[in-house]
Amino acid sequence: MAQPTDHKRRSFIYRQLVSAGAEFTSLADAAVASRYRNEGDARKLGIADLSPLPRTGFKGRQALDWMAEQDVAASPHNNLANLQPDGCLVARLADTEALVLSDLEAKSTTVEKLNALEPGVGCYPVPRGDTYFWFVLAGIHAPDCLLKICGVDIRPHKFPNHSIAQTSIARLSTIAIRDDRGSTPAYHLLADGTSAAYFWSAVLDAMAEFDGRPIGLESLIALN
Amino acid sequence: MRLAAPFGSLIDRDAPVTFTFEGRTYQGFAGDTVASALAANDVWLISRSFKYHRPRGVLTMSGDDGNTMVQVGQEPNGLADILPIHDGLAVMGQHYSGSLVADRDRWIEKFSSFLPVGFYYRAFFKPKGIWNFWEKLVRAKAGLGRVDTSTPHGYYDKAYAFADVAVIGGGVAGMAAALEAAKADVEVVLVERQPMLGGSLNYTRIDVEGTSGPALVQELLGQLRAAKNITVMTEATCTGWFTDNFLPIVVANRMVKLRAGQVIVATGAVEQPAVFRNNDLPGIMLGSAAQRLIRIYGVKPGQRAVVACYGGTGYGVALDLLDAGVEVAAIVDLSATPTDNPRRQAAVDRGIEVLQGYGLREANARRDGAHLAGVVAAPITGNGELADEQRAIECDLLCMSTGWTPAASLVAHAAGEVSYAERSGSFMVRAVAKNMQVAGAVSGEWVVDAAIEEGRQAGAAASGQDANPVPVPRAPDDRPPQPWAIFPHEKGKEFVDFDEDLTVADIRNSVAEGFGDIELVKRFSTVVMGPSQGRVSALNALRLVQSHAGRPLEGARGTTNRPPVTPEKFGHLSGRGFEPVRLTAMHDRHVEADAEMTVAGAWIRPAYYGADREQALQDEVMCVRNNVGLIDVSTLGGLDVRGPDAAEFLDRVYTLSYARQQVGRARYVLMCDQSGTITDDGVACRFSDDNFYVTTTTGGSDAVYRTMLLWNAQWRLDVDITNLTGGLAAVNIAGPNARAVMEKICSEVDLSAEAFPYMGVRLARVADIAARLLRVGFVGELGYEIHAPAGMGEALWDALMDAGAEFGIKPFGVEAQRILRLEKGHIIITQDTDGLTHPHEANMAWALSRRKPFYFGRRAIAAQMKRGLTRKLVGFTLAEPDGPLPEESHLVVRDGEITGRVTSIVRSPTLNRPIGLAFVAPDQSETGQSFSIKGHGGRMIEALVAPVPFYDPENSRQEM
Amino acid sequence: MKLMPCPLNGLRNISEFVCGGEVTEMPPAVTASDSDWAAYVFMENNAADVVREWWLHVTSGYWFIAERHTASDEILRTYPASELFPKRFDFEPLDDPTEDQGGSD
Amino acid sequence: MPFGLLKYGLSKSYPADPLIPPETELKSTYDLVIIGAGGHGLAAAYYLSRQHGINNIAVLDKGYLAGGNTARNTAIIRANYLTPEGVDFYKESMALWEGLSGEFNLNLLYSQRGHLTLAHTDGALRTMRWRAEVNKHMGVDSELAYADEVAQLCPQLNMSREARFPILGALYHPPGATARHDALAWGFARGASDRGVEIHQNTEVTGLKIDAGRITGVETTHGDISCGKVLQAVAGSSSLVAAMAGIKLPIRTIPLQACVSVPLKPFLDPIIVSGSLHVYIWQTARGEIVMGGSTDPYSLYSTRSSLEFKEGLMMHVLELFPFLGEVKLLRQWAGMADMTPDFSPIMGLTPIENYYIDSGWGTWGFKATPVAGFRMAECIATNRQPSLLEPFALDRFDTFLQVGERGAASVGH
Repeated sequence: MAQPTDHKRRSFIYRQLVSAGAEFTSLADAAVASRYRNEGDARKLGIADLSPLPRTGFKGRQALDWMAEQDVAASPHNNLANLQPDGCLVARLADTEALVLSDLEAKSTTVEKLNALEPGVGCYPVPRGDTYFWFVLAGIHAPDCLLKICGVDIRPHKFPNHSIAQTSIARLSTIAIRDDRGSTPAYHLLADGTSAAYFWSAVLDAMAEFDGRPIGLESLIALN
Repeated sequence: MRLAAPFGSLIDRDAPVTFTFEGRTYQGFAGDTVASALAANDVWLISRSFKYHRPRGVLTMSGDDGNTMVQVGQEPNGLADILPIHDGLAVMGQHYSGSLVADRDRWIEKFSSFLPVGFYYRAFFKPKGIWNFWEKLVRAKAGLGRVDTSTPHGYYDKAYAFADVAVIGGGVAGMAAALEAAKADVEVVLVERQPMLGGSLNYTRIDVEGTSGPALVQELLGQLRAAKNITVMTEATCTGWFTDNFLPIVVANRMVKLRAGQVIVATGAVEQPAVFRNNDLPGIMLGSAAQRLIRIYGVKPGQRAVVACYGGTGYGVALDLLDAGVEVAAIVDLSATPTDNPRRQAAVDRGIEVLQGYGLREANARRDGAHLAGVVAAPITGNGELADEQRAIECDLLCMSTGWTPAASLVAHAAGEVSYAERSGSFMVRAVAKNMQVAGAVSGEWVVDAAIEEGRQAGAAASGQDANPVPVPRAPDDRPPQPWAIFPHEKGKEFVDFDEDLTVADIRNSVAEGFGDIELVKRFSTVVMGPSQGRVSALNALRLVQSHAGRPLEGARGTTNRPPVTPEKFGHLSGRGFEPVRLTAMHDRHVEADAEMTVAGAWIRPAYYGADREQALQDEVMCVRNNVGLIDVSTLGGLDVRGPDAAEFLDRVYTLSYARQQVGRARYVLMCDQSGTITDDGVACRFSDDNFYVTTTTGGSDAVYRTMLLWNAQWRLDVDITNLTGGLAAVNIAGPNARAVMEKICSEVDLSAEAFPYMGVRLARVADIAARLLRVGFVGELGYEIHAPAGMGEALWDALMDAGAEFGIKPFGVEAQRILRLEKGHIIITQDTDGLTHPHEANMAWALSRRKPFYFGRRAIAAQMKRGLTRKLVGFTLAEPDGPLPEESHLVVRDGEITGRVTSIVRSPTLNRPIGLAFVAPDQSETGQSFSIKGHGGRMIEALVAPVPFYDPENSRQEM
Repeated sequence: MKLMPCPLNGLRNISEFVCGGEVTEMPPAVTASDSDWAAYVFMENNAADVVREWWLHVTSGYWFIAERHTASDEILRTYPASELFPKRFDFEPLDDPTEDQGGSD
Repeated sequence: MPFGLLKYGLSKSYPADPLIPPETELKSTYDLVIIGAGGHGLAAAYYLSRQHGINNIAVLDKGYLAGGNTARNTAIIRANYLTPEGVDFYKESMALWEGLSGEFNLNLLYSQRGHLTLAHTDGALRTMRWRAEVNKHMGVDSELAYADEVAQLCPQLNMSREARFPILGALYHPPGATARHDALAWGFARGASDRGVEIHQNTEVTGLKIDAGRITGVETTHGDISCGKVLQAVAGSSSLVAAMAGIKLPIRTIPLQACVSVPLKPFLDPIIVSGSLHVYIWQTARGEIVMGGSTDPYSLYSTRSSLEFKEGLMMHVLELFPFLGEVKLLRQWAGMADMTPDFSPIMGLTPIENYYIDSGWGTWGFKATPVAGFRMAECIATNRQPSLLEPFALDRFDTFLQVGERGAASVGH
């Protein structure tokens, strides 16, 4: 079984995951919590730490055009995410900015590919793998749980799949992207990595009432 | 005594509950409140009044008065009449000395004639300062409940909720409104503070048989169950209205913040007490309170009753009393002539004597003074005037059904208009805010069918089915206006405000003092300022103030109604108390290394390592000076400024110029605000023609980032700014051995002084981690700042500690860094500068470009320099190096005048003597000049202006 | 809590935003008198009227303009800054720039 | 039983001496019109009539007597400022305060409880020491107290090192006091009217008459008035009234909210202020806990209440006093604060001849009421800027000369 410290890149909260009984699998250049002893029920409510997974971002007046040239199509609308054929998700945050999230199994090579290129004037890469932690809150109770700490109406019938809310969650500036796993509501939550430990415990506190617990990447993938 | 079913709709007789009050054990049923359970046990004395410690008991049974305040466990000022009981609940009376029954503070009332309204303004102030003595006595007697400082921080949380239509109040009007709104495909939330819907129809008697009310409720409940898109919240209290229909709703330990498109206020009305001598005795309650006791809690409210009323409501009360087996001695009907009302007829038919056109002169207490023994009624001869002839009636219960006032707080919070109307003899909602509707009793509609119709129309309007509703076609309101139920008594004690023990005379005297405006009367007399916030006193207070001030009642407003509607627990408002924390990627390594952590805004950083602070600082400093140290500087801000205009942009934002800065070099950055005050600094590293990486102070990055974004939104330069602060972990490895350590793990770049000189910057892999290398140093030794991906920060730290192990590398904290930089003469912004320091004062004229048309503060700094310098920051040492050490912020004083202050000082471990920075007058700022510092105990300490840096003035060490 | 219609993020609680103050015009940076500059830096219209203000949506780092009535707190209109600032702004240069290096490397 | 109360028990006639004089007819001419019948305006009228024999004065207010910030403030009185000019000014104010109850024959409930300004960071600790040193040097009783001393001065405080923002120390100001804010205004009102000053409530000034740079009169909702001099003392509306005189001020008007709890038995003696947590809290003689924080986040001419204010404040109050979770908040309200760039007032002469201004009090005008009135009276009577007010003159901003209180920037009160 892999250890987070096998790799130079580590989740911001790998210690919390270990103490929560996580077992790790190496994925890309880091170890991700793939399952837990006493794992939460992903269908009801669980939270997974995907921080080790590949992701990147681009800013600048030409950012969206440049990505399009690389056959990475952002949505025509701001605050809407676009699923790419290879399973990665492109979140358009503004006319001048987008975020690219790998698929859960990190099969997609888009992030790697884009990061390898050197865009010219007007398109600037942003190391979102380092600036943001990446959690996923999934389960039928996920909307109710989020409403305890988020002031935006993210209930499924008001917040269509792949909608994006750039908002304050538990008083932390967060990007929330709805990306259901099959029929189960799921939300990507990305925010300042240095506040990952704070946010992790704040969300777990809000989850307690629904018996929500950490879940591994495996059960998240299994939701499909 | 308990009544048999069907009385007691809310209690579960199969679920007995045991609780204690004042240490005695009582039994009630699930569904009971403390007050109803006590009443069932014939306990009527629940509390003591604020000023005179008069006995008080049930008044409204709806939480609208402050007469039943009790201490419940660690909760002070709980309202016994709405507080549910549960097994083991321990309730105590409050605000007495001795016991609730035998309160030793009853003596205070004996002196009431010496304690007129605002008495405390009249005395206790001569001689000067004596109030400090008297206040202790007053304070001891004031206050109500006790706060227990051992009370644990309870678990309270919050949740957001959303609705197209929110209906506040679950009476029939509210139910009808919700049902109608739900017909359109909208989300409806119906909020009711009681455990069950139905509102007043759960207890009032609207017909002779007393059956049509409950039937109506059942019918509506059926329809509600059928409706899909209505969420019903019971035992949920909406405590206020806030901008854009934002409604806090308290449910159990949670505050739900409901955002509604439309709000329908259907909060009903609050019955108002009559004002007469001793009207506050236990046993005297509102008619609606007696009916709540009978119908909801199945409690017999007394043995022998008198009902004071007008119109039909009170007759309904009388009929309920009869049905409950209470003898009704008489009905005192305040209206001059009988109204034609079936309930009245029924009461008369059942043999109740009606004293038509009578008012209440006084109530008399039982010998122990704790309960009602009888009332004295007399014919009304004018507003508040009674004939001499009178009837004394024995009774242990007086039900007051003499008037109502709309529960219009939410309307008022939303800046609607609520004012007095002669037509109804009460307050009336005259106008409501947009996106708000009112329905039912709150809007003055008493007739049940019409209230339901009004609710329907409000619901239709709110759900967009009916844009502009036509006013409800009301049956012509033939009811007489509410009577003037205020009967002054020569001996007083006619209470207008029960919370504050204020009588008719107190209000009259306040007006006589010259306070003609109700707002001023409130401030002088404290009327309506108590726990019930005027819900049962505002109407009578306004009537009295206007009449005594000779002002018209029609259209008169009460005092401003402000949130909350009913008191909110601090815990509910606070919720979980989210306070984000930022930790660097190496945080756990510091903790493992036994670091003493310190809070720096959102960040938590190592102050020093180890238990012994003095030793730690000494060791850390010397390790950097003589060997090599490592500090986590991830809290520094890091901004990427990219694009063809990057240099031009920095030129406008910072005071130096960057157009000609070479790639691969770093240059100092200094930022001022528009008034010329220094606000931030750092370095700008040019990694390519159109890419600068700019650092900021700890905690400065957000402000700098926002400022940059704001200005470029106006300048429209071709740059992009990205805040990488959290994304980059950063360390500074410093000391003579720094290069040797680095060479072990960074082979990509030639680290020699020639190839990679001081103020050079490079991109290179360190321990196989892609990093930005900055040869800058705050501490004045050979050193490298390494900025690397945050995800790899811990690995970077480990690699450097491992590589440095053979040299004895040590981590050092912020405090050692402060010493090191001071030895080197570097300033720390906000420590060595303040809210007004401009660069010249801080000796930084060198950092001000004179060839740029603009940078923040340029004009302001120039203008201030025309006045000349008023102070200057200098380095200093002490004339007696081994003498007492002044502290930071000790003053520089000359001839009694403050000319400056010490901003930084330390006994330098390296130089082994005191060194510091201080603001002094310009004419004391020449090197070698001496000035005086006012040290501990005012002792003057001589200091000498010294050149900075104190350490390595030639900079040979940091540039080696 | 008041709602703010953000041109980028839609209707949001106003606690997500920071007010940057009234939109004002900077006098000529070089030629303006000191007192004009002082007025620009310190003086406020502070009118009880519809005012054009800078607002920042913190999470998205998006500055925009809002027209708000400072007495009723009603927000009449919000729009991107580019509507008011369509093109690049340049300062007129100093007529005789002194030849200093503005700090040394 | 203090003698002051005996007469009430023994005589039937009430009151002996009405606090507020009956209203009179508004005349068409006065020597001086004071706009704003709040504490400051009434104090100026009082001292003009008492010290300078000027009593042909009309004090006008658009609402009821002292219904503005005088009735909405934090009622805290202190002199522990940062700058010598600030300390001098508030020191004189406290000296006046101590004599006012006797002077008015009215108990202002002036209560010296001691005032603690908490420091949660070493930077704040440095600022507190700075203030303490300046105070002591200027003869004001202040000391820097470290954590252990703070724990003794207010044992109820949460002194845990584990707190999110641990308390490292405090600026202790023993003479820090509270007083009954309304009573202060009543005292000045009665004192002024006893000397002939007229107070006209519900009389709004709608315009100013200015002739060749000189004030000649005011237009009101009850008719025009011609007068030689005008003082504006209208916290919360300063910019709007000044605009009538064509004067622009460096002021942003921002709501300042406060709230009060249901009365409790006494448990808190000193006044506690935390800059970094934006909290001030003290307990009144009635037993209520009065609490407030920083101003609202943006400018607004409204006294509407907001929920987020209470939420943020209570969160921090419970950090300082975790045991208050079960205590209930009774009422919240708001005032309008005129915020200046340097956190200092603007007082004295203006570009308009014989037009005087008393403004820019931000969140702390109440404690200055006596001295502001006293010195503005001198300014008006002599038509010269008193030396004590020199640092606070409006024209300081023309030369970028700000008062240094910004160094102590934090929640004030």
